Amino acid sequence: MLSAALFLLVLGLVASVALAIASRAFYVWEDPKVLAVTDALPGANCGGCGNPGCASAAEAIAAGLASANICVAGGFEVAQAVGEIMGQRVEEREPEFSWTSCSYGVGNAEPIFSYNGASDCHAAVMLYGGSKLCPVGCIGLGSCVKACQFGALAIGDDNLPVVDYSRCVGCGACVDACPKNIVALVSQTRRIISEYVTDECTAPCQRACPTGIHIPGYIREIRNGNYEEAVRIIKEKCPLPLVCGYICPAPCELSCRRNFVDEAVAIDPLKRFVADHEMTTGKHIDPYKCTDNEIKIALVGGGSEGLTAAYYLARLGYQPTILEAKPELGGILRYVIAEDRLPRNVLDHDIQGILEMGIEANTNVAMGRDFDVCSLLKDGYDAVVVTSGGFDSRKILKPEQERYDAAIPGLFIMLDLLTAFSQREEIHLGKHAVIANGGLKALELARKCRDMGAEIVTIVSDQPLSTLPVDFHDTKVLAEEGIEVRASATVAAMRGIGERMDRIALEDKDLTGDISKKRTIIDADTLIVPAGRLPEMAFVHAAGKPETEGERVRWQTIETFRTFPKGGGYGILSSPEPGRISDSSAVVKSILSGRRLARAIHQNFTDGTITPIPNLVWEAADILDVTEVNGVNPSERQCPTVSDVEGDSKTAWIFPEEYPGLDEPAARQEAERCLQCGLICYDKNT
Amino acid sequence: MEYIVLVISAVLIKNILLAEYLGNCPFLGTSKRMDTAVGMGLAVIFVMTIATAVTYVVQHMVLVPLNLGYLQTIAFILVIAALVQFVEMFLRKFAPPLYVALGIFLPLITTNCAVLGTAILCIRRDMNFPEAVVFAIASASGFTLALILLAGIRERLEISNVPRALRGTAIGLIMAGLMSLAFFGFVGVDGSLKEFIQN
Amino acid sequence: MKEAAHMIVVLVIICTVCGVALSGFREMTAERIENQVLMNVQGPRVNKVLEGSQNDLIADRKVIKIDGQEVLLFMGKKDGKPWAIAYETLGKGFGGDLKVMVGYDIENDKLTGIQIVSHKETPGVGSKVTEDQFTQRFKGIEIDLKAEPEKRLSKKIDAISGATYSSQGVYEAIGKSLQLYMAIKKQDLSTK
Amino acid sequence: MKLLRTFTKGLWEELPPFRLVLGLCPVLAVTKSAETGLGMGLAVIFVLTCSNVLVSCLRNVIPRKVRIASYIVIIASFVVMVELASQAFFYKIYESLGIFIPLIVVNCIILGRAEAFASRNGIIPSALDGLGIGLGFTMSLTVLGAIREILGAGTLFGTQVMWSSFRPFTFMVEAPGAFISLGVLLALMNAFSKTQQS
Repeated sequence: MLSAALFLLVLGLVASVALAIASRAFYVWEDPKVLAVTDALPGANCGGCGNPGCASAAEAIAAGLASANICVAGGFEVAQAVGEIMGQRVEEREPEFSWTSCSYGVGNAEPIFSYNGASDCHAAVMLYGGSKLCPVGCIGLGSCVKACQFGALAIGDDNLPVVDYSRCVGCGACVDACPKNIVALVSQTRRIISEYVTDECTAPCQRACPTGIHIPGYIREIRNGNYEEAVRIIKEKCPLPLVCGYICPAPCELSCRRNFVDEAVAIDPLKRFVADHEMTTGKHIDPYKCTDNEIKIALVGGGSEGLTAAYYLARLGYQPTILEAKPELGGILRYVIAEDRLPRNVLDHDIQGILEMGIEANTNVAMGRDFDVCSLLKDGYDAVVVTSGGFDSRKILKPEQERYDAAIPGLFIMLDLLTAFSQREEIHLGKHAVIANGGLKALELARKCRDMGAEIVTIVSDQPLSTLPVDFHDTKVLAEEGIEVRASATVAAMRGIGERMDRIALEDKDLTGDISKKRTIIDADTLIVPAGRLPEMAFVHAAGKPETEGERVRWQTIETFRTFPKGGGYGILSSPEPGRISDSSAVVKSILSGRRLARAIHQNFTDGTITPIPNLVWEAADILDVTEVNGVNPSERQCPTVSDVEGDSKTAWIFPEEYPGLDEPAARQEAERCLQCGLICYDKNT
Repeated sequence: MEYIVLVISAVLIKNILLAEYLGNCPFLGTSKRMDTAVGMGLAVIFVMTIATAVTYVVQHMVLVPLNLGYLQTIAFILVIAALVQFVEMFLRKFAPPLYVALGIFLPLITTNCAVLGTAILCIRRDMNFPEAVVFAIASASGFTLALILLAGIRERLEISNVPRALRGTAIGLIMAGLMSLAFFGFVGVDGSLKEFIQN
Repeated sequence: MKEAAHMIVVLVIICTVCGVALSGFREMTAERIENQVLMNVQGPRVNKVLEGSQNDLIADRKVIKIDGQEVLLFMGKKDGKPWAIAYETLGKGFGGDLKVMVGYDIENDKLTGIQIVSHKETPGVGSKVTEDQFTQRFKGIEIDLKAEPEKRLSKKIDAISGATYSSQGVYEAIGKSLQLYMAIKKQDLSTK
Repeated sequence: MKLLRTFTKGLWEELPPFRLVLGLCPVLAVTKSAETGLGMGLAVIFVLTCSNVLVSCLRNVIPRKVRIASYIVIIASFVVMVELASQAFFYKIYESLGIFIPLIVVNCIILGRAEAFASRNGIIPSALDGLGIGLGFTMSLTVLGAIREILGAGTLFGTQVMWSSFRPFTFMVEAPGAFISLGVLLALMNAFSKTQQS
């Protein structure tokens, strides 16, 4: 007994002493911070942070090469723990989730061949890009599932990946693994500001809708009886569902694939049905809102565009304030559209829903009278957005105002200016005036400006010189007159101090649609816009300088949208109609403008630049579609069709008193008619 | 000559994984990717050789003279655990590249029953010291061979159409079974070799 | 340093306690284990070699000292009288040690048979020496105690072809066994 | 209720070695027959329960850095006891289990439960956990052993169960049979849980 006990005692002693000595003798210095950080990290080695593994991420953090919150998998808690070790304060990052867009699995999509090879998406894609006809269809062999370290992805029964959101940490390994770029990482922010692009799965109705509502999505929810969810899907893209339900011209229905078989699905009446449902419950269904920040935005104009911009900014976490000259919000919707077309309780309901997102609204305050851009920037707003929309600019000037550019420093509208000239009023244009576009009229205006005291007048046109009227061609002669012609260029920015504009940035425009980013800055005092109303513009404090110079605020404009489909524009005054992001011919179009304004503001305060969207879906975009629909049985449309001039089906122009809308059984039946289209897929068993 | 028979027997016929059923946890765990399989295999060769030599000495210099044969299990596992940790520290200090390559596998090896199993087998089969060392190297090489072969198969299986229920460990086990069946073909090779040597 | 000392102390204490517990457990089971080993390892062989005995062969085992070495001796009795004995000896085979149990009819100086207790021969080749076909050949061979060591057995048993080394190992063990037998014969068995 | 779950989870949700793919070596090696499977299982139950209890008792005493070494010593002690006891009382099983009795020490299930459960829980839950997991392990071993014995030898617990003209699939009791039958069982289990889920 003694020998056994002694033996084990000695063995234990020898082993532990040897190890203790060895740990001294073989001691390798390691940064205790690296060890502590390694312990704090989850250890899944997912690579979501961009480092090959958690250990190297820890080294990078300890060396100060990476911030404490780089771990996407661990989330805020891990970031806080790491931050504590490193002595850094950590701000919460918005969570991101894996998201897939394909909704037709290999079994249901249009095939070009049947694939029986290696069970791996990359292998399958090597053969003619996969077995599906659709170029953006999911291969369904689960490369993303294999890439997921967290078990958050699985291939579902219909051969499409299913995300388990409780497990997804947003590391992005699946995104890298997908050869078809179908898996994407989305944060709520990115979803809010997203635009459709040609290489994603979109239904024709969705593309036709200027606001981009996920129409098949909400109709599917109506089918299943989830009306609240349907409203939530609509509100993802459209803050005025009920208003749209009543007065939208419904361009979506024109592109409905059911038109190939019988009649379009009553998309808009269905929207009205669920929105009515929301109104009868008396409760507003609020879409997702990001964490609040402290950036204050002033929106000049409380019409549909201003309301929409405010709605999106509030959802993105900003603090928007609407400044409306009229006693009530709503703009054209309230003051122009007849009440028997759009009942005011409908409008009030939707506006109330928007305001509930956390928006302040001041009415009876007018730009030029009660405030202007500089005063707002001085009052603590971080940005001022002009969403005066369809209103004539002249009305917002003080009646006794002498200067026509009082609202926006240095900016004149050509009509105002011509009127002033004709009345022989004295107008101070400064040394250098810039006229943006305007055709032949611009030349006449330029000469007048010279007469009024401007030393140099620059005419900027986004068209190449050869396509401009012949009068412009002899630039030498014009130069002698003091008129400079800049063809193929656009006004990219304005900058100024207090009530004076001092600089304009011009950007050369490449006809291929490419942005060359060749900027020239000219000292200019006046910008003349050849239009009847103010463009949408956004103003912020000038970058890289103290905010004020004495009492005067330094300001500059930001671009409101940048894209380059052929013919599309960029700069702050882009063609065809200067300054318009889109037109205001329908409420859905101004909703789109409002959303893009919010996007621009958000990008300005996060990335600093407005990123262009390649492959944007727009009217002339080149996109795969079907020209016939097979295997679908005709069925009767559940609501009346009103024909417009061209004979296309439309439902919008029905007066609510005449048509009470769809009742629930009819709505459910109508929802069944939807083909649930994808890019080229559709439900053939409807 | 006898050593050749010993080696052939340990690597091919009585393969420690496929015939002796030792070290199966890391066999299935680390055979998903070729690079981990190679790393694990090399680490096992390294540790198993040292461990067998050390435990052999412990058995014959300490346990047998003190008549403490029944403490073999506890003594061996303690020695192996301490040894693995020691080796880990040693490599980290003096051979950092080797540590980076094999380091993460070392802790796994403490609970690798192939190491303890080989040490005990050497004692149970009454081998002498050189035999034990050769046997350990050969067994570990057999382990590495099987591991690498299976990793090669499993890397291909990854992209094959495997019925859903069989995916993962199940198909890995069946593959191991088929490999084991194939290794059965070597049975008798040692006998003929011995006979050849004998006569 | 203090931390290291703490670790060492805890580990050593655990080891020691385990050692005490195990050796205690060992004491408790030692006797049974010995019995079990005899019953299961030597038992079947002894029973086969000393077939026809009426006593419990394992229970009636004894250890005797011959020429300074201890021999575990099994004794078969018929009608209360010892008639045969058996014990193990070692021979060197091809693979390693061969343990052979050899039984003797002490009245007639004949082999009652041999059994291989353990071996390390190649399966299917050397292992043939364990088969009855080979071991049965030794049954009943008379012993000439006065002859030269090589000629003590009255009959020569051929080696198995292909298993020459193994067979020679068995012969070696039997040779050693016979040597012992002569010594044992000189002692009075019944008194011990 | 919670205690009951601690116990029952080892019987299905965390059934080793199917759900917890650990401790495969003994599973493969000793399931040549139902009897050896059962014997091994019982040995594992004993070691697992005892070591879980002891580790749980000592969980606040053992310094973190030497915990694995301490657990190994504790487990090894119980294994030596099992070794001695089986030698004394079940010699046949001791012989057929051979080297796999000492190898219980390195059965990952035991060290795994000590580290993952017993070192964080009280004595009673730890005991129940050990018992549950051990029982599950025994169950699996016995079932696997029975299947291999029936197909490979035509017997169950040593008695003939197949018809007399049945020619056993000898490979079932050899290594390939072990791997393949475990793989097939695992697949069946996967398939079963899939259908259960849906």
